[in-house]
Amino acid sequence: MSDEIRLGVFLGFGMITLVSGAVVALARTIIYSVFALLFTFFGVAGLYVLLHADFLAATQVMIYVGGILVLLLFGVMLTHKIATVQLRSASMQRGPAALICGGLLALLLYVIFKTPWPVKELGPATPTVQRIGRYLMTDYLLAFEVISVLLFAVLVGAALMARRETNR
Amino acid sequence: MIPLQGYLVIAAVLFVLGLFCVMTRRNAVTILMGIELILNSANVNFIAFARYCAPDIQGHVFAIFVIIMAAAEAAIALAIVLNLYKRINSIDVDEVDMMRG
Amino acid sequence: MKEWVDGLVEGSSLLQSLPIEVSYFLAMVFFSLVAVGWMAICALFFVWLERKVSARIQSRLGPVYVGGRFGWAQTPADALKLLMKEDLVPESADRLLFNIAPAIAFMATLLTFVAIPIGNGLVIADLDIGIFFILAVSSLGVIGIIMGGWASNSKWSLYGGMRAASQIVSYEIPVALSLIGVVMIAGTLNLVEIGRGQAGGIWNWYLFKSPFLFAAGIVYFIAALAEVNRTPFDLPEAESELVSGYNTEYSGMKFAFFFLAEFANLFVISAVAVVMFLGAWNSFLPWQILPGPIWFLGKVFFLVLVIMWLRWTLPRLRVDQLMHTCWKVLIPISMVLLIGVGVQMWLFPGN
Amino acid sequence: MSAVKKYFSDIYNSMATVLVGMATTGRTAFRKPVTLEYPDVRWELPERYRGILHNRIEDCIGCLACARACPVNCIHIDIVKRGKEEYGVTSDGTKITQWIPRFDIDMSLCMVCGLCTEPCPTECLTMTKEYELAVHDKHDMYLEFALDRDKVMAEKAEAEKKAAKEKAAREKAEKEAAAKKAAAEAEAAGKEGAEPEKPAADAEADGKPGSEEKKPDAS
Repeated sequence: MSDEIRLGVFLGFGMITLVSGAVVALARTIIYSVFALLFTFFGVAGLYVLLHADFLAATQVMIYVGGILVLLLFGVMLTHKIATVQLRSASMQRGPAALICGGLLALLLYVIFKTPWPVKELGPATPTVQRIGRYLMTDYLLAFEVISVLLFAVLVGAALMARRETNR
Repeated sequence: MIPLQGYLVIAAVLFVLGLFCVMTRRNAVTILMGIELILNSANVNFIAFARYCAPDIQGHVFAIFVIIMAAAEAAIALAIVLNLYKRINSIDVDEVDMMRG
Repeated sequence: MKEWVDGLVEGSSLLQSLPIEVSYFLAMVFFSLVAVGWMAICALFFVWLERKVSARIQSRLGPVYVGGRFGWAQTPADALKLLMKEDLVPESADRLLFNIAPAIAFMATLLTFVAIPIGNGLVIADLDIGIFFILAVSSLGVIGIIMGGWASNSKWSLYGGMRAASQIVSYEIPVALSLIGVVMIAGTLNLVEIGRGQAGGIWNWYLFKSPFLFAAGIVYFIAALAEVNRTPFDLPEAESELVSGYNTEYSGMKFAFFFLAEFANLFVISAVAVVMFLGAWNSFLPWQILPGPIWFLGKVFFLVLVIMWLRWTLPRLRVDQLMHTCWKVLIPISMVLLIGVGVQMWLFPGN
Repeated sequence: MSAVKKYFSDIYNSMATVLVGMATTGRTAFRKPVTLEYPDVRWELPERYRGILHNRIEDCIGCLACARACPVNCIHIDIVKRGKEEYGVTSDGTKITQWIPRFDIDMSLCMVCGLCTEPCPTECLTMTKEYELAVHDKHDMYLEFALDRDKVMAEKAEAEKKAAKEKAAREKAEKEAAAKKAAAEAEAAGKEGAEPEKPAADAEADGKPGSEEKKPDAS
């Protein structure tokens, strides 16, 4: 693919990501936020693909869309009166928040464009799965094990917390 | 040729949107969504740096850890939210003031 | 796809005069259309087959009129009817989400078609993460189902959507765990590589490579049935309880999208089972007698037939039985099988 | 221990019973279908199938036996006595002494019990094998047999006349054929004896040219 196409695809995914992210942050109807999050995740997955991180893109879709988004939907639907379509989500302190966020964004942009990033020569796309696996099993084995223990704890904890307390 | 800055800008805007979401919303689930946005922006940065600056793809490994963390966080947070809803029949975080003493 | 386009461009002077981007774009459009057409053909054929199989099992005749022999034109006629029907949107529905939902459900299935190899190298996108990609995008369908269920603003649809969510998210785990065993033995996620690894006779098929993988294949089959809402796990669209669940309020074209995706999913799960366990496009003899796609489609066809056979044999499970089956039976078993595969690889390296 | 045992036996049972069920349905799949392609292929109806009622009005003598037998009173008959004057003769020879201006059967009331056909002396009221009782208009369920009685009678008379004519024609033709045959035999046997008969037969055939054409109609 040539650079123009690549740039066009990048801009497309970037727009999807940012517009749907804005919908997530600003939508009045909570369910719109959740479904906009779907497109944000997708846009980010597209960016991953452009960055030659295909495994990450698939992980993103699988865990965020297939797992977390469904969980969030459950959260919304179990904690609201879902018989009506309108699920309002109040937002407050918009002014100060916008001020702080705008300032932060300006600061970040300043940093991004002023820092001389040590950009290396970009190589061709290489398969990532094997290298990720090697890193997980060698350099980051401890982190891997810790995070698996964490996941196990989360599994048990979430099940324990969310269950109906019938035995009390 | 897409410059590194392109990805960084997208990540920054995404981060700010997530922050805005967390700051303004009072609904626990929506706050959770804001946190997911922030984590995603961090991930985009990881991957972009892994592609443009790092010698190898350690960034991917970190991104995977972040995704796992996000999943764990979402599961626990939603368990908490459900519990909250059962107790005070609301998930407005301002109404959770039982621990004031 | 890239190699294919490059080869075509080199062979044709007309294409060489065009910019290479245009060729790629045309190839993309072409392959998208191929995927859509393939999916539609599969779905239409399976709908017809399902009607015939159910008819035979119930000692009926099934469709016989439309299109001469065996009523083969019944489903095209039905599809035409659906397309020409009025597109109803319930008044109190959430119009935007209601319209998006079928597209998402359809897209999730369509994307999986891109990565399924029907022959040695015959695949639209030869992805390094093949099976992982399929698992990832097939989990998208549930979002479309929940969206449709919620946006319909009908209680039946909402129940269907919630059931679909809990069921599909749960059953994704045994599906993935049972496939990981094969990935471990094959040493790759690439579906074409996995298929190539099973050449040379039935004893090289991963299903028969190890007892653990045999059991994993059965676990996969059961869990995959649940993941695409087939009987006996069709709770999200249980007609007798939920008035067909999440698609209660849908009609016309949008319903056709849901329906198409559902039947195309049959092909997807069967194709994944064939590629991962049943030797993909390889014949069961050490030498290839017929072309690969014929073997592949034959095996897929057989599995789809078995799925339909199961559907018209078994009654629907209860919700608690469904969850019990997943969390207390399939997941522990698939985990044990995974460990078993690992132990086997450790004890007999290089086998 | 028993819980563990139950867990595994449950798994075994579920797999085994699924296979049993599939064997059953698989066997059924290769059975001959019990359904038919209905509008094209029809059922072989039993001999005494009770479908919609039909009255051959030309044989009806207006005895009211059917109306009395009907448990739901769906048969309405009006009769007008005509004294000794004969109105006609049924096909089995019974004399019709009454004019029947009305013979109506309300099939929407009829419960298709068949009791009315039992006492009919001339067996003109019968149950057909027609089982498609659905009509577009509910008034179509009200069958009025007497309306076309006169027409039927006229047709019957016409048919009788025709039959008589045909019979005559046929007899004539037979006679002619016999004569011809006899003539041929006579000719074959010898020249004498056949001579006087031949011209008569020719004259007869010339005098009635219509009789030859009518013959195919009768068949």
